[in-house]
Amino acid sequence: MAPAATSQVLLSPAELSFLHSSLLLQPPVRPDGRAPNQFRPLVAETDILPGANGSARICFPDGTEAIVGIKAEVEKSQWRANLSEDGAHLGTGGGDVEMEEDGGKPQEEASSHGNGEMSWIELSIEIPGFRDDDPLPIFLAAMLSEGLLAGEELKDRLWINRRFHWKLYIDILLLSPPLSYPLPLLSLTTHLALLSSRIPKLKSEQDEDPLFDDDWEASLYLYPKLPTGKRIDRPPITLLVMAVGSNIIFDPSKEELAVAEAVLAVSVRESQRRENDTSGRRLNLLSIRSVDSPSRLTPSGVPNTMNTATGGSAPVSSQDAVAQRESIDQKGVWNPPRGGVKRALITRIIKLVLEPNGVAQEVMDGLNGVEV
Amino acid sequence: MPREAEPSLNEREFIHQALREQTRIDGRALDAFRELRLQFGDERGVVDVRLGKTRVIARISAEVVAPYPDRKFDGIFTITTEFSPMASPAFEVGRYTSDEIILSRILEKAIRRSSAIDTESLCIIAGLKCFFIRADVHIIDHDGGLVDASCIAVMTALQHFRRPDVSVEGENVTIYSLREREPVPLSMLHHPLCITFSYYDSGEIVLVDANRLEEQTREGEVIIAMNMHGEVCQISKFGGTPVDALVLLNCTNVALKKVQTITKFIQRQLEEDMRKRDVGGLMAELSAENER
Amino acid sequence: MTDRRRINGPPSGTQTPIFASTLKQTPTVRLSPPTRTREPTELRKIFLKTGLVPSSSGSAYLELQHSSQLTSLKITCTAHGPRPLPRSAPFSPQLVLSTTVKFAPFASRVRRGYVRDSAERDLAVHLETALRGVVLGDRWPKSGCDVVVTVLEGEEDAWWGDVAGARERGEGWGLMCVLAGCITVASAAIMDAGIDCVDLITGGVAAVVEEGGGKRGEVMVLDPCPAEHRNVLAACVVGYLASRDEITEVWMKGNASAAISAEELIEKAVGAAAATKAVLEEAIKEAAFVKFPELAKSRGGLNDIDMNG
Amino acid sequence: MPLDTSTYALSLLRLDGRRWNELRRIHAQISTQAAADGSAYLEMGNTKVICTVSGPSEGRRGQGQGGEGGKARIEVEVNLAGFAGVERKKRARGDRRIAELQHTLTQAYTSTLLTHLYPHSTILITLHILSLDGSLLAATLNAATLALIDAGIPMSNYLVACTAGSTSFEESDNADPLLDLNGQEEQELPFVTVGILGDGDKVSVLVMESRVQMSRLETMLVVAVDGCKRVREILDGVVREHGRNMVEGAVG
Amino acid sequence: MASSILLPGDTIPPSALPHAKNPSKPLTLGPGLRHTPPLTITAHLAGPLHTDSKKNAIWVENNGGRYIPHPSDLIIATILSSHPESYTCSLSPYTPPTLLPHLSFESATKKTRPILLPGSLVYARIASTPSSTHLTSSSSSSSPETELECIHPSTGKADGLGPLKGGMVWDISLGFARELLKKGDGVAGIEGVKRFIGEGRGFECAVGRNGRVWVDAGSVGDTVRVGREIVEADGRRRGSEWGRGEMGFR
Repeated sequence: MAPAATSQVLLSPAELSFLHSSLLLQPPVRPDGRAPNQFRPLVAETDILPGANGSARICFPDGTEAIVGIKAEVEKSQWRANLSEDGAHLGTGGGDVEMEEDGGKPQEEASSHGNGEMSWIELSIEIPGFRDDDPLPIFLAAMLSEGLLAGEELKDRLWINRRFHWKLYIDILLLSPPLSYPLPLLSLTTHLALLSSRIPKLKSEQDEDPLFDDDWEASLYLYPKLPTGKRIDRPPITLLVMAVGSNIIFDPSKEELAVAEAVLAVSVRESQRRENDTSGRRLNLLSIRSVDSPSRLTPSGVPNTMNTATGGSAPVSSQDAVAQRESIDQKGVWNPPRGGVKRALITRIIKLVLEPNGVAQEVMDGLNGVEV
Repeated sequence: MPREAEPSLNEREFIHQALREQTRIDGRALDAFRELRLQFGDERGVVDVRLGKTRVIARISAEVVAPYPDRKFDGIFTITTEFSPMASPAFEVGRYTSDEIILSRILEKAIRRSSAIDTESLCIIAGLKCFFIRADVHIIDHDGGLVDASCIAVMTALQHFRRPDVSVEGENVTIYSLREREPVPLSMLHHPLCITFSYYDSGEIVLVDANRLEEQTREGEVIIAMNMHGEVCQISKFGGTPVDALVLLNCTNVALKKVQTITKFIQRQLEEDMRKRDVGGLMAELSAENER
Repeated sequence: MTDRRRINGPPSGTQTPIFASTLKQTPTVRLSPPTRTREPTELRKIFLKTGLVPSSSGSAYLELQHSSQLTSLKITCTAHGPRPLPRSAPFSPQLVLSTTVKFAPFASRVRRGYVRDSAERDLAVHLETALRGVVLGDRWPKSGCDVVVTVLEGEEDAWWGDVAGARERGEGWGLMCVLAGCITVASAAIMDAGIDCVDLITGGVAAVVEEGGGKRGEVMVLDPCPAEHRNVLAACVVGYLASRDEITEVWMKGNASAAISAEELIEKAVGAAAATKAVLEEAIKEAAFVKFPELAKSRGGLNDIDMNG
Repeated sequence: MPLDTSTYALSLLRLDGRRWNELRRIHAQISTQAAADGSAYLEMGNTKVICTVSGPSEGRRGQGQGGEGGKARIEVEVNLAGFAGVERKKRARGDRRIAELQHTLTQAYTSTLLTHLYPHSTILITLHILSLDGSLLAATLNAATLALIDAGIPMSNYLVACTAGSTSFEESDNADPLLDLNGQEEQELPFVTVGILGDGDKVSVLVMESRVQMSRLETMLVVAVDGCKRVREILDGVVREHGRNMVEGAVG
Repeated sequence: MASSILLPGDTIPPSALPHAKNPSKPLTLGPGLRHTPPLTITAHLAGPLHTDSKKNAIWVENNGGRYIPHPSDLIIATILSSHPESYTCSLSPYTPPTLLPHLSFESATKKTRPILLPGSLVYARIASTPSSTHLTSSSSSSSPETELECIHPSTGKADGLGPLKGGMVWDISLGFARELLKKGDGVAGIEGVKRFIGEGRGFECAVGRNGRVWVDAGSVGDTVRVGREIVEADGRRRGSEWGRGEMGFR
């Protein structure tokens, strides 16, 4: 089954049609009265678990709630062959052996840059009522990790020395059943948990066996904090955006999703800025994914002309019914959307997300306030 | 659609009524075990246990493996249980019922966690080689009392088993075949056994060794694992109707007596089997050791 | 999840080691990574044929021309349906589409198990999203259709000798090419099965790559073969409906830098998809001529369906 | 390595500074999850559990319609978060320890709840263990009781649980009982988990996993039963407080 | 009467066929036999061959396995659930349930039918089975389930059938149940049971062909005694008939 089908709402064609037409208005009228680019209010807290390196909890008013716990453990790095200059680097062709990239320039000693590996971050999602290998958790995990892993920064920070690295486990728990599509919730919770994550300060030097400072106060933020309290950079967030007609609606609720013509998940990150540069905040697009809209699975309505109760004539056969229904395009009768989105719409969505002081930035600023 | 037979109302009422009159449908006393029969295989470490109609076979095997990296000085001992569809149509291959989980957990707690086997004695070279002792429990016929019977089976089989002798010279390990050297018994620290108590009427009536029908009609069970020295190795009362704490303490006293009787019975059977094997008089000194 | 029903080979394939000293005698072993010989806007040649599996409702096979001795893409797809849903299934007013994507164990250098892993399940979700928008589901209430895609030979994430490349940045560039292929081949299979669709859907990929070998720069290429490039910076797959000019599936990831915007990347991917459509059309027409010989007579001989982008 | 109990003998304090008969801090909240029919959050020291209850409802997918014999079926799902322990550990779905825990809870509540009032339905109890520091079974039982109360499912009485241990395995005179063990103490010392129904001495759940002399058992049992009564008072307070808030909220 | 053990596939020699007293009476084949025209009769069950020259019948005795319903067999069934028209009953574990219509009790009407709770026992007769292929089946319906009845279809009398109250049920082997029922002239196989039970005790009992005996001797002790005597008699009989020894275990 489609991941969206599980969060399908049971609305009648009439309700769907009403919702659809109110969302088509300029500006759209949302069932909960929000502006199109307004997020739902949320309750958030960080550092709720003393046993984890970082943790966060976010709760939406409809009762969906997620907890993310992050644990870091020291792990021995896999052996990597040191390559000779001439590039005769055919060792065994097996996948186990990782080889140092060698661009002919001397290896930078004890620098973490570019040494981070994908496998150092493990992300798992637990959704009640779903198995680990159901499509929804897998799709969500793929989407979230795509955003997190897109940058080098996080991976590189896990590098301790040439022999050891941190392994970061991100465990995402959805405490409630997935009432609305839980992507934004999980993404924001993960964002907060990563912000609150700290790893102990390294005391040892170079390639020694790592030794850490026992003092938790001295530990360092995974996303370093400047003395001013600002962060150099922040983890990415993934937003859920939907389109109805030409209207673009952010953070849709499950009812709104049921009439969406297109649903996109967009991951963005604040691009790195220099420490003294405070003015230019720019957002970087990390990934876009289209999400299957549950609206495609909704039942279509029966127009008056086809309903004997309202003076119409019932179709003779089911083929006839389909033909009739598809030939008339009556307003107020719900028909599940077909086809896809226009390119221009996607472009507009991207623009809206990325624009300065746009929605993404607003959300990030909001999350800033949650910080400990 | 097709499903396990639930006892009829008539049966439930009759069993209850009979128990109130201190009668069990198979004519036993309330605190009596069914007839216990042990049969040893030709091979060492194979035991067929029959408790009434319930039948369990346990087999012990040993191989040499590398120890777990976090337990360098210990050998490995595992117990696996297999509910074959042979025993009851209720068992399906590859599907774990809660009965099976409980059985394997209780055996694990009663025998392995209570360190009935001295796993350190299974170590050959620290961190490199150790014995891996594996107890396979097969349920052949199911008429209640699986936990008790399986525990008896594993414990008897462990005492019956002989592992190959080894000698270590530096890094060289020689494992002697059965012909080269007489295999040695496992070093056991104690001999725990499980006794299951079934209760009715909120603990007013307590039964030992219930058969399947009694199990289906009871209000709850308490499984107590003990050794003959009066050490309790585990107690499990997973819910069920609440009973008075005193009743539970009483159960431990009854369990001790039962454990002592069964342990002695097992010892006698082992000795008898030893005598049978010892026809040629080759193992005179070993049997003396076994009497300890 | 581990596969306990079979005895599996080692998870990562092992090759006999090749030592530097022996290389001199075996000049055939490639030392340098392959390079792209096509134009940036040129697609690989596509072979597409429908109706290969007679027992299924619809089937198709897609193969990309392999470039420079490397593996190429070979995908088969069968569609079973529309067929009635099992009695236990709840009522559905629409066609219940279910997609399965599975790599054959030998499809990639690192052996795949028999149990579907998360990447394969993820691809299946993508494919389903792409197809759901095209299929006219309400014409087939209470029915289901299973689209089963088997990848016989998958695209590698990087040149196998250059393992560092795969490590560098978000793996899975190869998957994007596979997805584009899956969309096209599934579209053909659905056509073959005779399921009503609003339009023909085709998949297309575009990527921003970093060219190795001196000239460092970001280049936009269509239909990338990740092994041919030193580094892939960003890539985008679309499922594109050419006549309606709409997109049902978009999957973009990577750092779309300032020089090349995301919009541009999507645009190019759409271009690739539009070019693929010609092949799909030809394949479907060819199948139609086989089914209705009188059509073929009126049209004359068949054209070769290979195409150049 | 045996726990260093010498300090205990001198100062009569445990490693975490408690006396032998002291409970850890118990903090509980009711109705924490808006989306569930009943929910509770419980902390016993550093063991933190969230419990949600949904139901009585129709059975979940493919599992038939609720219980048999005119009674509701109780399903328990325990999810031990990967970050709960000291070391990050992802437990497989078929983990037997978790399965045993689920079985225990199912059994305990099947006989405690008045399931005959809800024929052909299912009551699903989901437990998330966020942090683990001993007394796992006791904490899950307590949290589930609170959540079931919040869900308004009738039960014959409160089921509360507590652990008790002993400082010695042997039959010696100088062993002392301990109440409410933490994770470290559980590793080293014998202990029992006791679940009591109501305020009498009726034991619903009794689980002991360590080897101990028979004579020690009685003391441990007595201490645990006493501990349960104190836990019951605390939980009772939480429920009453919540009830008061609800009434006041409704009035004001 | 019983000759050697037949195995599936064995052909019955014409000499083994019963010499009918009335030659016009056709030969009746019972369970376990199959007729291949023109004159071959082969066994498809293992067991001793039984013949009855009076009825001109021949069958293979088979003790064990699962009970397969045959029309007009008397059985003890457990009620599983109640439906608008009928009860669902179980004859043996892991077999499809059977139907017992509410109206097939003595003098039952829509208003005065016996109310039976799930788990109650009834003594009933098999009215029809879904399979009509079997040779002995006289009345077969097209209903997909086996149907039971607690009245005599022609007289409308209970004839001892109906709900069983109190007492205890014991499991016996199918062959023994058949034997008990065969010997008795009266219903419920009580005569058959009495042969195995010492005289001088009063008890009620009902034997079901599905391998169950219901006994009520008034007191718990007597019921247990009678029940155990029946079960032990079954054990002795099985021991002598099949020579079941210890299963060799090596």
